[in-house]
Amino acid sequence: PAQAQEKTSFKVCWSIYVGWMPWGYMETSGIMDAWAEKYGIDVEIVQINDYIESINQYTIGEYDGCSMTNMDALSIPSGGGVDTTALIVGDYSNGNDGIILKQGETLADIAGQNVNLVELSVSHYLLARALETVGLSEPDLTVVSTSDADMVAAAATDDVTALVTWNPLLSEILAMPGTSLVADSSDIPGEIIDIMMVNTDVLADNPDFGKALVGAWYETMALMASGDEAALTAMAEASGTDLAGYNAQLDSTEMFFDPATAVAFTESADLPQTMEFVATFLFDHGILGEGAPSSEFVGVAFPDGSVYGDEANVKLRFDTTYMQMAADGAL
Amino acid sequence: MSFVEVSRLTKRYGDTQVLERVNLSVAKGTFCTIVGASGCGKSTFLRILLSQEVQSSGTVSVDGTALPPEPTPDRGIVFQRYSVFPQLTVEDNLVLAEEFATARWTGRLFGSARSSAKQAVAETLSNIGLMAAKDRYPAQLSGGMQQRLAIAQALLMRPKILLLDEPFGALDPGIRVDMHDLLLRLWREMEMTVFMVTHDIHEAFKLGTRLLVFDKVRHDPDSPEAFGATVTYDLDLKSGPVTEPPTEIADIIYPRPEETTDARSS
Amino acid sequence: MSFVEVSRLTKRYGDTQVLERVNLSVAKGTFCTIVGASGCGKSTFLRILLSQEVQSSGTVSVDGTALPPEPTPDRGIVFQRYSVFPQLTVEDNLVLAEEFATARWTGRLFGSARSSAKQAVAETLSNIGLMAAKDRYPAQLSGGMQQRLAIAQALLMRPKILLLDEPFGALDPGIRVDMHDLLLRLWREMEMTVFMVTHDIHEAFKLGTRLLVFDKVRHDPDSPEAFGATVTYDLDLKSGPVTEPPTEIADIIYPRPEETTDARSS
Amino acid sequence: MALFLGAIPFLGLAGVYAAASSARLSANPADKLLPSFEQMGTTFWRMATVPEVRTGDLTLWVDTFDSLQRLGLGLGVSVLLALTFGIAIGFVPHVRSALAPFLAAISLIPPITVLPILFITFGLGETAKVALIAVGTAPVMIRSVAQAVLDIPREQIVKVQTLGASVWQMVTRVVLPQVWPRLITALRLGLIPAFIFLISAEAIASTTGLGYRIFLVRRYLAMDVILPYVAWITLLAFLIDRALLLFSRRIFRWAFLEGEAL
Amino acid sequence: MALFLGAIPFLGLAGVYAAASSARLSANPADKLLPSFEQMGTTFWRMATVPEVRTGDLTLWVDTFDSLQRLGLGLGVSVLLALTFGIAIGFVPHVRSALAPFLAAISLIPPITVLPILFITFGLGETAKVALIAVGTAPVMIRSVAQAVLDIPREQIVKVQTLGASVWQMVTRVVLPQVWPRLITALRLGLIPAFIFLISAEAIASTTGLGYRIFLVRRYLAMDVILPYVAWITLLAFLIDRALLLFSRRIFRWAFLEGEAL
Ligand SMILES: Nc1ncnc2c1ncn2[C@@H]1O[C@H](COP(=O)(O)OP(=O)(O)OP(=O)(O)O)[C@@H](O)[C@H]1O
Ligand SMILES: Nc1ncnc2c1ncn2[C@@H]1O[C@H](COP(=O)(O)OP(=O)(O)OP(=O)(O)O)[C@@H](O)[C@H]1O
Ligand SMILES: [Mg+2]
Ligand SMILES: [Mg+2]
Repeated sequence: PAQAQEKTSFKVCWSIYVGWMPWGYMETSGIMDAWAEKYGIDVEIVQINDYIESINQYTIGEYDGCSMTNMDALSIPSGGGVDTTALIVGDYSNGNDGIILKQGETLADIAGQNVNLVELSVSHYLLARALETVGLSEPDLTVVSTSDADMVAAAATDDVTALVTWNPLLSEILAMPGTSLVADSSDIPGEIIDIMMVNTDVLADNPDFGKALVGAWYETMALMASGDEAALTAMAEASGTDLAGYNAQLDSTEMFFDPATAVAFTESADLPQTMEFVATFLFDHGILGEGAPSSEFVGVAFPDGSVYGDEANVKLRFDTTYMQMAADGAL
Repeated sequence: MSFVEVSRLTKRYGDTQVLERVNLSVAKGTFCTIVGASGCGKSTFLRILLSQEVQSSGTVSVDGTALPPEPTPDRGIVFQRYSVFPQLTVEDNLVLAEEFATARWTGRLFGSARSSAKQAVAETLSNIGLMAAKDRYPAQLSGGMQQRLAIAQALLMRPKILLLDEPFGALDPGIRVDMHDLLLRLWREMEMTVFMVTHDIHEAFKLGTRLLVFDKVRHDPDSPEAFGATVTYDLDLKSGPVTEPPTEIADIIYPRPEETTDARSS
Repeated sequence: MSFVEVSRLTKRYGDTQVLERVNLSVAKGTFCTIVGASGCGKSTFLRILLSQEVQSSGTVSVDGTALPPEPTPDRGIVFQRYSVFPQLTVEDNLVLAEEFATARWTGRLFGSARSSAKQAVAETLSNIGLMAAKDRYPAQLSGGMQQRLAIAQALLMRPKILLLDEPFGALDPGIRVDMHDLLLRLWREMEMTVFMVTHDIHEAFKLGTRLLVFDKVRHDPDSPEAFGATVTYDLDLKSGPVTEPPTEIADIIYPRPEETTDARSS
Repeated sequence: MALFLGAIPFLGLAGVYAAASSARLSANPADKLLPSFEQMGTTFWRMATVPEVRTGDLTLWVDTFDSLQRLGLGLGVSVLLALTFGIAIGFVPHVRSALAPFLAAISLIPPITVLPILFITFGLGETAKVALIAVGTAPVMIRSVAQAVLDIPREQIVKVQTLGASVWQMVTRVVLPQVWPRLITALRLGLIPAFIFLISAEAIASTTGLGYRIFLVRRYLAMDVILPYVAWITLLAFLIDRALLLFSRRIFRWAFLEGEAL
Repeated sequence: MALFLGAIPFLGLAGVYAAASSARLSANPADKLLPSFEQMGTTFWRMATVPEVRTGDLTLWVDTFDSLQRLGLGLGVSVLLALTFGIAIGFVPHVRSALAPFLAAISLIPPITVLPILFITFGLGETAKVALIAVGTAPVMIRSVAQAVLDIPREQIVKVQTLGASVWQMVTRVVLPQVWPRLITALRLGLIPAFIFLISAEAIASTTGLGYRIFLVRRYLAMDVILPYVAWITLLAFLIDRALLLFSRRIFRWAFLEGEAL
């Protein structure tokens, strides 16, 4: 397990998602190795196909870092007592998650339907947030937990009339006749954030680990921003599609190619608000654990030093130090 | 006139020639006893008569028509390794045939029909001395008891042709005599044609009206498998069952010279 | 002096009393032949002597010590339903015991050791007439051939106590005589103590030095299971094997009055 | 004695778990992977006795009931398929020639890989779940039954033919009775994949069920729910397994006169 | 004749598929659920012959090789476990008392529900995949072997004791030889769950393999990849199955002298 101590070899894991494909590319292209060598350490980037399993493995200490959303970070590692730091805020979903209806044109039509989605995931969160905007709430419909792997096939059956999912499943389903997108994450921009989370203690004891990761990441971001076809094609193939398909997914993802924008986003005043929404959602669904007396059970620290929730139990920290170094070219 | 007609029958297992050019014509109602050295093909012959196995060449016909490809209820069998149905008790094993005949769809009798079927086999049960064991499963019977059950099961069907493969091998002399009487009585009543393999020469003479001896006529000492057995002696015992075999015939049937035995046991 | 000592032996299966108060004292080197009605408990008695089954009460001791709880190599057995190892050829079945004795870890002989072990059983193979069939699997043998194989397998071990359950039931008279000779020769050479169940009274008298008759002494017609069998006659044939049993003794052993038989078959 | 011996490995497992759990919990008291027995007991008790706020149901019992119903239906369908096809394949040489290779082939298709096709055939509701269990367990059961039929000694088939039985009578009086105990064994072994397919099916699209709950709470690594649920599933399966064994021993007494059964 | 009969259901299935596919495709030419045979053929051919840009590998062959290697290792471990534990449980009454209930219980734990524990025990590398296959297939195989040992007629065990065999000799010369054919049958039946666990394992943590590929393209509903892959998996499994059967028939000739085997 990732006990807090100085060490030279590190493992981070990631799972296949449009905004995280660079991690795979960093490993295969040798960019990561180059940066790790620069700091005299060893970093292994491991692909785990099952997203939840990758977070679980990080949480139980098998990995020093893992890519996940802000929401899952709060519920799984932080809720599980693992002090976690948002090292690289990579992107936020800007239309990558959406709500689809087969019958009805507007979100309000969803009332009374069975809604297939991955329960307790960001889809669920998106639904809850979207319902607020039309004056509905969850009891007005039935959530049917559906595994993401089977979502597209499920959507092809007549039993499914409404669903919430993310890309690339979203665009596959929208390509089916008779489907319409009634809401998506661009309605709640910046609330579904994809982040490389690392163990706070490991990072504190091994700053080089953070530097190497951040350095490699932004080198790759630069390649992507410049439209490097070889890199993008490799990422597309690794995610099981082609360049065009991958670019389409990127279009609905707000990537922070530039570290400075990532820093700005993380330091913005909207983030604490977002985390409050998330914490409330999680608490309402009983995910913060049985011992959680309120949504403020787990403390979340922000770059300005402010804390949402229990200051004595801060387990999730947004820290811009390393991204700032990248922005400053100090790596 | 001839009921069972066997012509140029041959049976091979791979390279092993078991039976070779067996010709036989048996009249209806004959009680054929079959003797022969162990392993010479007697059981194989019965299995072919039963349609359990198919001859390699030659023909077998019953009443003028070739044997059907599957066993039929007009040919009964008692196997050398007596087999009864392990999932049925002694009594149910005996009632089974009646159930098949009466209950076409369920194959099972209930209530009074069942009681009367049980009644019907009660006499048989006591004839074979299994009355006390009627509720046991075959696995709970001694070897001889299983053999008696198998015999009774075959006899109850009153088949036209009855094939018996060493049916009394595991019985004590007392019960054996009872079974002889039972068999002979049914044979007379039903005009069955019986083929019975036995190693007991007295039994062969006592029960049979015709005695068939199976043996190899040709023998190649270098490859003993090369030639098969056929009917080498065919004695008419019609004069009526005899109890004591004429000793010289017994010698003909098992013509092992004393010297061989001595040579072997020295 | 007494080698096998059986005292107040009783065996029950559930409500069925099979053996009851069997007392027996057998000297070393005795050839005991056992006769008795089918189902009276002879095989059960042998199974107890073999430690395959446990008596309900009473004791059995060999050479002064109680029977071990498991079968041991000093007691050989030929089962009524002769059993050999289906996965081994005839020859391998016979070589097996030698392999156990020599190859402690592999239990298998190779190369020249194997050839010489095969050599050693060659005589036995031809004695039991299975030379030609030595490469066949048991499933490819006739009933009598399997029985001979089982006998040879037991004899090759030269056990101190040999238990034979109707060992010659499936053999023709010629081969049976050969097997008698083989058995008697080994018995004399090895001073084996033999218990042999048979239904052939001639055989019992020919081979045995002592004849045990198993039968029920008490009989309750209402519940025939209530009482078990015991040794009712115990004849000393020490004077030397006889070939023809005195007829009056045969009558004593199977005392079925003619009337019963008639009553049954009428 | 046997009972005592049988308990040893269970106690051993519990001991190893307790040690590992307390080691992890002392390092991080909020650790979720190996909760203590007390934690699990409390959670399990709550799921069994405290109604859920949203629906008012007792979670554990609703989950159990729904899952067992799916399992029962799925296995029921399997048993029916196994009996009809198994006996036909084992008993009729032509059917065997025609179906055995096909059966051997399709039984090797991992059902989870063709889920989309199952969905368009059976929809996404209860039928689909029952169908997945049936599709997952039937092929092996059909094969077992067919083999059981083939294993009936040839002598017995010959014998019953000489007793004048029609094919139907042969099947009902000789084949079926000898197949029953083997079918129950196949069913018992089929419990393992059946539960796996049940859980997979409930993970795909569901609102209740033991598998549903496990996959739901996996999203926040609530091992204090998962482990008791797994233990509960195992206990249920174990009880069903033992019940089937006892039933078989009682009804098919003849089949247990020789040899032992696990 | 048998070959012809055996082909009928395969042709029937192909026909049904072709009809359903063309019906869907004529309704919506972009339909992905049931691609035409041409589409699938083209895709399969590409995966078998055109190197991937990123790695330069021929996808199909790399996937096949990696998957078969995992499968072989996993099943190998299972066979070893089945032999040691199966024979111990079947042969030694005390071991049976001690282990049989535990085995019956843990064999009923669906491995997918305790994945996190499996992963911390075995890591996430190749070991974990092999372990998942072994954990998933071993319990049933152990039970089959133990039952096979129990099914050896009592007479034979008694007989071999009277021939002076030590326990070890008894096991190697009488028990093992009679267990082999049954073990191969168990192995053949174990292929089904083995492939399922292989695919599950690869779907969770892997970057190559047949199951990984299916998992990867599943989110695009690329049935033109999935279906040929499934057919390929089935073909591989079928070939392994037949090879094992032939092997068994050839090596254990005595076991096939009576009765037929599926
Ligand atoms: N497992 C059992 N359960 C109940 N009864 C049994 C069991 N095994 C044997 N018996 C009964 O024990 C009695 C003796 O059987 P045993 O096999 O010893 O007879 P036997 O003298 O060898 O007869 P045979 O000459 O026919 O072989 C029989 O009546 C039989 O029904
Ligand atoms: N499946 C088989 N493959 C090869 N040979 C076989 C097969 N079945 C039987 N045999 C051989 O056929 C011969 C005749 O066997 P059969 O059983 O007919 O003999 P039998 O006359 O009944 O002998 P017994 O008196 O010992 O019962 C034997 O030599 C046997 O080895
Ligand atoms: Mg014979
Ligand atoms: Mg007996």
